Amino acid sequence: MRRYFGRKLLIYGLTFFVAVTINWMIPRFMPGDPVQSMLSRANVAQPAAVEAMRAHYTAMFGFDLPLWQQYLNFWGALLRGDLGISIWLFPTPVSDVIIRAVPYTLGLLIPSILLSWFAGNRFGAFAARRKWLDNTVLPVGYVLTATPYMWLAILLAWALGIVAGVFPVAGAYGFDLQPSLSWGFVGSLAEHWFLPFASLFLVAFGGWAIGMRNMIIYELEADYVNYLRALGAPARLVRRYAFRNAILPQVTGLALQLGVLVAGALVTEIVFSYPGLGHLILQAIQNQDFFLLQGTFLFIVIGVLIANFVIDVAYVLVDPRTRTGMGEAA
Amino acid sequence: MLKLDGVSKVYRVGAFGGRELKAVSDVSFEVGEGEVVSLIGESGSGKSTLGRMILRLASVSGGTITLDGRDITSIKDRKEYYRQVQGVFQDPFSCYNPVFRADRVFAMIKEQYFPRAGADEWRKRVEGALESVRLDPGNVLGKYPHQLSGGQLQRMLIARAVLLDIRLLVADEIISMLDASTRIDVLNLLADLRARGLGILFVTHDLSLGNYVSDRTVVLRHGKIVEMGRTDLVFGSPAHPYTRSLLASVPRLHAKWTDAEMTDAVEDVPCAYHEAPQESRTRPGLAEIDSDHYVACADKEKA
Amino acid sequence: GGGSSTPTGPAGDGAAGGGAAAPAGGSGGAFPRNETLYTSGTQWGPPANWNPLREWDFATGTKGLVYETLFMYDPNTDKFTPWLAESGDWTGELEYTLKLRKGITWSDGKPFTADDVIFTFELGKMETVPYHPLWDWMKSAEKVDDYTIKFTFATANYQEWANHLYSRAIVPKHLWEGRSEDEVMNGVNEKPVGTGPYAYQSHDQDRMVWVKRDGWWATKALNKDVKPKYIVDIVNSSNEVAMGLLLQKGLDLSNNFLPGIANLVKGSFGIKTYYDQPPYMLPANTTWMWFNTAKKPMDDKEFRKAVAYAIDTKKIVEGVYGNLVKASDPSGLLPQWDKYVDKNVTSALGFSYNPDKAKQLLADAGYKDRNGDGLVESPSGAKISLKLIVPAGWTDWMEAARVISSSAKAAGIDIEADFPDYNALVDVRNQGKFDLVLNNDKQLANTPWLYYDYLFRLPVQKLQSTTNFGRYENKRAWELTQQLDQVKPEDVEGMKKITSELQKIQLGDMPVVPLWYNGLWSQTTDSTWKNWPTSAADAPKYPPTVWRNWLEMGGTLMLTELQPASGG
Amino acid sequence: MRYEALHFALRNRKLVAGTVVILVFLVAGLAGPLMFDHGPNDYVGPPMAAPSGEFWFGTTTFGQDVFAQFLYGLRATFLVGVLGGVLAAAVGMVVGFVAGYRGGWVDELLTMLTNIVLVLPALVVLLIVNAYLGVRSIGVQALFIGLTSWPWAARAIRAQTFSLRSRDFVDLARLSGVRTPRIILREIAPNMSSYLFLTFILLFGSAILIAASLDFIGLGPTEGVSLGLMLNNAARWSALQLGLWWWFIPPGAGITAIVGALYVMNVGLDEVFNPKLREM
Amino acid sequence: MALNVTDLRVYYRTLRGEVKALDGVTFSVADGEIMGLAGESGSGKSTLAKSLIRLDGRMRHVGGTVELDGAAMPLSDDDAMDEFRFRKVSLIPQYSMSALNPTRKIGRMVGELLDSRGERPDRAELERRLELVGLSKDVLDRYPIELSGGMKQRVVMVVSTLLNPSLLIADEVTSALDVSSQKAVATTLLGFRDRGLVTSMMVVTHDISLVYQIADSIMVMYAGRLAEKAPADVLVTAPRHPYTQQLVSALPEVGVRYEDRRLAGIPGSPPSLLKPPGGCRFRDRCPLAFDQCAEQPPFAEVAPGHLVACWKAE
Ligand SMILES: Nc1ncnc2c1ncn2[C@@H]1O[C@H](COP(=O)(O)OP(=O)(O)OP(=O)(O)O)[C@@H](O)[C@H]1O
Ligand SMILES: Nc1ncnc2c1ncn2[C@@H]1O[C@H](COP(=O)(O)OP(=O)(O)OP(=O)(O)O)[C@@H](O)[C@H]1O
Ligand SMILES: [Mg+2]
Ligand SMILES: [Mg+2]
Ligand code: NI
Repeated sequence: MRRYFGRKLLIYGLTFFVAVTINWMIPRFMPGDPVQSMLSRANVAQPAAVEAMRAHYTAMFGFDLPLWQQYLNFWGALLRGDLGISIWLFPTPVSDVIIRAVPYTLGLLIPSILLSWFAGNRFGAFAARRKWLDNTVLPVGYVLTATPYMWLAILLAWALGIVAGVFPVAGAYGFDLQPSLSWGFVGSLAEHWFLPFASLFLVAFGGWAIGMRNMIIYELEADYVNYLRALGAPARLVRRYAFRNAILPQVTGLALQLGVLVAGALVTEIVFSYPGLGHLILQAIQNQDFFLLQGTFLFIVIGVLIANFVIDVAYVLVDPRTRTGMGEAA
Repeated sequence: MLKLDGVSKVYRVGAFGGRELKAVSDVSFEVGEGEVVSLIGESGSGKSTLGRMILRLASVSGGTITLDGRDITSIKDRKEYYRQVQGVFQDPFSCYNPVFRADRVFAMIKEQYFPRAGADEWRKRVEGALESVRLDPGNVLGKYPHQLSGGQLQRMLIARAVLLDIRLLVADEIISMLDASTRIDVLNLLADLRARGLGILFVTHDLSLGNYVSDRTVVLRHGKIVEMGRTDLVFGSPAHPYTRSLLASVPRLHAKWTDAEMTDAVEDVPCAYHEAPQESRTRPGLAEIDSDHYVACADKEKA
Repeated sequence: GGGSSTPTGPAGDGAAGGGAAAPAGGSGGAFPRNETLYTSGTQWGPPANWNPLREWDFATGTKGLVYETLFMYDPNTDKFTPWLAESGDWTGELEYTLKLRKGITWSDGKPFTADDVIFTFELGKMETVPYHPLWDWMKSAEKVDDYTIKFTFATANYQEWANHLYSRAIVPKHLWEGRSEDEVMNGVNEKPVGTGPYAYQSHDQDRMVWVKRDGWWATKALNKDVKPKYIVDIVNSSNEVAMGLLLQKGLDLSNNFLPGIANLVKGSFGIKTYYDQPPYMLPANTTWMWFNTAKKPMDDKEFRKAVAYAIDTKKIVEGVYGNLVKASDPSGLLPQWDKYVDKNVTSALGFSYNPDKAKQLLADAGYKDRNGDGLVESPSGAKISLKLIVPAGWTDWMEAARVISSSAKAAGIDIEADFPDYNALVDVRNQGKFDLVLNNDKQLANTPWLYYDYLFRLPVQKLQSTTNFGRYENKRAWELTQQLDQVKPEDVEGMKKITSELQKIQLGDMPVVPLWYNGLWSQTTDSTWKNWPTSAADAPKYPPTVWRNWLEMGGTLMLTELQPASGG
Repeated sequence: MRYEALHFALRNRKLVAGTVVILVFLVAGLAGPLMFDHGPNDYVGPPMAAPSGEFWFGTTTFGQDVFAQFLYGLRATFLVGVLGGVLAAAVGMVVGFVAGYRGGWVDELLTMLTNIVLVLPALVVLLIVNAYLGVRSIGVQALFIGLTSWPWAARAIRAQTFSLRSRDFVDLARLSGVRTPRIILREIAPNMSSYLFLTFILLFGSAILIAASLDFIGLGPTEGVSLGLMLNNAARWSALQLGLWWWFIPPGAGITAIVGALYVMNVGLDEVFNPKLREM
Repeated sequence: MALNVTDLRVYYRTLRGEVKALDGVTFSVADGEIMGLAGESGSGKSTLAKSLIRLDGRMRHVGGTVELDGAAMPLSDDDAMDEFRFRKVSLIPQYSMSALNPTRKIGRMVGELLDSRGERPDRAELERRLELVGLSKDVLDRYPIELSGGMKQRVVMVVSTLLNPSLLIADEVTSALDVSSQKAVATTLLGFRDRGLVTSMMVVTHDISLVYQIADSIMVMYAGRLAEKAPADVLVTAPRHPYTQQLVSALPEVGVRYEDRRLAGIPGSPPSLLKPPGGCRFRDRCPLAFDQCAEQPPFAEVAPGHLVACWKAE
């Protein structure tokens, strides 16, 4: 068990190291000088003024140091939780920008991941044992998983937002409100949250439902099922066992899908101008804000790693096979 | 011809090879030309591992295996080695790649060893080999594995080995998957091959089969030799309690297990090791209690 | 979307945070719709600083709503209006005397005096302050009395000075004194204390909220009052979002470029633009196509002219923009500067879309299609294949670049549209490693000198980051530009003489091709606020925008003209 | 056995339906563009026209023919899918085969690599890399998709190889003196061909989805058309607000149909190859 | 009579047609009888065993009846069969190693199983029976993965017989084991019968020597039909059917050596069950075959308890 987690942690540690290194490397070896473009946006008239500012900001971002020093500084800053200063939102620290966006992204991601996972698995298991459901509703599942996140988002925005006018399609809460603990505000939050949530939920739901359906079908072929059936165990019990066992690979599946789901959330946020990390990434890209991009990227990587680790722990807790297997052999 | 000298095998298992598993330890015996040596033992006793080491499918962790005095690991050209030593495995169905025709096993030999042989000439050779294992070439060539019976497949594998003029055949449980009616044919075939001067290492857990074909018998337990020697001696007067209990477990056609046998009382009988004279302990851990009959100490194993 | 479609908070729930954060009168933290002005199109990211010296990224409104300038300038009428200043005059060849308005106070109650103005200008002595170059030709700013300042100059760059007079936001000395250079330039300045009509209320990632402040000096002094109690400036995430909000009346003023808006203006959506027919918008700047004149064959003016004739601007105006923009005058000067255009010069030397003429020019200059691929080679026989770069993601420009590419090819010139990322584009542009590039960095202002400075500035440096991207070297043009700077703004005739010369050079050499005027994108709805500036006879004529650096060109005045739609 | 698979294949409704959809789109993408004498981005019609006899899918704000864009876009979409899918499958196969067959520290190393790439959120990495590199062609896009989406395939293939490696026919091939790469290629891979094919189909589908997301965010190829770019353009030019539904419905529907058909095909194939599932 | 099978026919549906894996078998198993079922691979042994407990999706009950303790078993009605399963007829599967739900503790699983069948779990009895097979009661608190293969097999044996079924079917439970384990399993089975935990038993195997050790009678199948059924001793020493004779003589015994006595196999191979030839199915391989063999010989009693399907067996 300790070995198992040691190993996992090693992988995560290495992944983190690789991610950080890539992250550090890319802007430094790619064409384009962030300071130049920042000043270019500044649109200052006199070339002389520009020169002075350029020197100033280059030193400020540490681009004048030798590369190895920059790399070490990067790590040092990182460990202090300092992700640098956003160019686009100068002079806001990147970490502040991210912290402000994170609640929105988590607010979208966590419910949509968990709910779609639970509902999808329930539904998939349900469909797997009813031929008519399997044949009629499951195609819908396929269509849902095959839908690009943004397209479903666009369709929802168009149909429910623009045409029907039932839901707002931009922002996190009404522009006429300020954050407060009132019903109006919370209602507005929920209203703005619903469509992005729904589009994430639906796509993921389809995927889980199909995955579960296939898992259950395999599981119902397992030897222990045959044995139970031979002993006349009612279908109820068999299904309960099959469901429980089939859900375990789905837990691992959740870990594997996490990256995809996060990516989906990013794209969906963009469609709905939902002020989370996805929105931030897009802006950082469009504004060539390397520091913000780096920060967001790191944040997501860390988030995904932590989530993966949580899932690993959860998996060990629910599957006795891993527990003993690890104790003895692995 | 083939000589194992203190051979051991350690498997590294677990993450990063964290744990060691000693599958075979300090095994020494020989297989001569035209001799059938059966290797007997319960499941997991290391029989297959030994076979695989001889076939160079697994590395040797300790000791040496020599063929005509040459350490087999020093034979750099594996093909050279496999020309002389070949193997046949337990499950004839899994020895064939299910997506290809069964005679691909012959094609592979041609490709690797006789690339220049003409098609007709090769065909004749194959047919000859098939006939030597009493298969009708027309019946088996060009078919997929699932269209052939286990016995046919198993015999084709032997034919394949024969194509190479081998000198030693490692037969790892080659008949346990076969029907009673066909297995005897395969056994008889092995005996015929032996008559042609082929050395055979016959791995089995079925004592009656081992007894049927072999000249000498090696009994393995937990990777160690507990008893070995001439087959008639080992089966006729088993000296080690383990061998005795094995023999007692063998179901016989004309004698039901007695009530005594049903309760495992055999273990109480002391082993023959201590009764053997000191000077007969020529091999480490084994005592020669008769000419060509060795036994290990049961007490030491318990400890 | 947003604003109007959200439910109005239930009345009288007292849960609002209380204190300054809660808008007065709002229930549940909501801004009352009829007191709130919703704007957008100015801010492309969350408000990040309120530092009026960071003229390119302060929260919009920092200058104009909070900090004010000495003068206002109205580009439509070309008139300066004294604002914080009462008057200003050149009292000598190299001496300018400024009188300040009395009775103005900062929002913290401290009086506004000459010290503040002098302090603000002297901040420019810091290297990194954008108006630092002013001190290359300004000698001193001296306090005569509390409301009078005397500026003395080494060189009298009248045009430029006039620009400074309405561009510099005056900051309070008592709060800014003692700030380090880094604080001055890079400080967030969270609690901006200014003289203007609004104060910071709150902000979030997607909005900036200003609240009207009591006791704005102009109410008493000029009888001008801003009507909206709140201004909620919505951060742009995309133009589609802005259009959606506008359609749902969640926005009163959108300063976004909204493709296809013409359809909506014609329809019954209650959306208005400055003009109710093409080009719908006032022009705001010119899109130029720069030739890299340091490279072959762009170093050949005949070739450049041929390219100019080969571009089908009409197709861009109609196809890409759906008539939201207007094709540029050959001089490239904005219509507001029409008086500086020498029509004789432009009619004689001006160009227009004419592929035959382009082919003719090419043929005459020796550019022929030798290999029969329909594209010309240079006189020396070298293959010509040029790249027109436009930043990736600037969709309208990308479309335009494709049109340019195809019309140039039709005339036999191989121009390919290419879309590097903005950073990469800036890099190659500044280093002079491009062939052709589109740019519209220079905005409408009080003086065409700004445009000529942009076109002709010398010397060419290693990095050309803001001007003369084409590395066009013409000493005469640069001398004329400098002379133009030193003509007094009142002396229109004197300016025209020089601009005529410059236009001759420009059109004769064609270092850049002016293509079209980008609009002062602005669309309004009347549902909550009315009396927006339009071309209609009785409507105000201020530029209808809250863009950064445009409030002092009329944006603030527009706010004083607004009236509640429902009488109250 | 082969014929049996074919027999089931032809009778499997899912497989047949999926294949038909894919083929229809493929043919439309390959042959469709030949119908037009204008390019997909040419301004050929009145702006913002609704679908009509002349322009089946209507026109864009510029008067581009949406139907032409759709058909050309199919090409790009298939191309990205195939290139990205093939590359990912190739990398996944190499890593999976080598790790599974070699075992030992090679396996440890490759598994570690796989896990690292696996936990990195691929699309986010792609966003970053694209943003920095300014990837602007379908080929490069496919390259990046291929290089980031292989890990799960590698994992699955590794597991399969692991179980096949211990099958006796592999040993037999070794006893015949066949070398490792050849064993992998000739003995192991053919046994997993159905599995590899399934893997490829899934990678194909996911490559299309990833590419569409990238295009949509504006990190797609700048030249040419793809279904994702059409969505991007539709969004950027306010097709939703202007009610130009014919501009954004077809590309999304096209992607969904193709990817959905691929997935359905995948399940169908699974049922064909896996007798256990056939009974359902 | 515990079990009466009359003319049972069960076919497999396949692409190429129906595989007549069980083509009219009639036999009975008496109370307290342990019957060994032998025959070569593919002769239909497992099909018979499965038919008596649960037909899988491709099996079709074509005809014939099965009576257990006087009650007719509705073979093709899966739900109705549940009444019989576990209580009347039970199974020890070949796959005992994987027959237990890996994610449930054994005790809990057993409890739930009994519960679902409406039986009251009797913990004490369960522990007693575990003890009988040499398992301590704490296996109930373990997950299957925590047990060795042999332990799992014994657990399955206990679970299957918990309701004292009239008929226990053991399908190839020993094939994968080595001799000492084989013996242990076989003696356990015998013990179950002797203690009255099960009434009668059908032990399916292809190892005649093993089944001979514990069975009262042995039945031999050939190509979907019955060849011979006789008391164990009789079948081994004096088989009447030519197939049985050859089969028995092909078995090597400890002590028999190649040099001493060369055994012979049975030449040829069994017919396809897809389109089996009419008449005696062993005809083609039978040294005694004659004209009448074109007709199916009846499975007739030639001596008390000794039934043979061969014209030549008197
Ligand atoms: N590749 C391997 N890695 C790790 N352990 C192994 C490996 N192969 C075999 N072993 C272990 O080595 C021991 C001996 O195995 P081996 O296969 O040689 O036994 P065997 O006598 O052939 O048994 P059987 O009769 O079941 O075939 C067993 O404990 C087995 O688990
Ligand atoms: N699912 C199936 N589909 C089609 N045919 C089958 C199926 N299962 C078994 N058969 C066929 O039915 C016949 C009898 O099979 P069965 O499994 O009963 O034999 P068996 O005597 O148990 O053999 P073994 O000793 O190999 O287990 C064989 O010819 C086999 O090929
Ligand atoms: Mg073995
Ligand atoms: Mg069977
Ligand atoms: Ni001893």
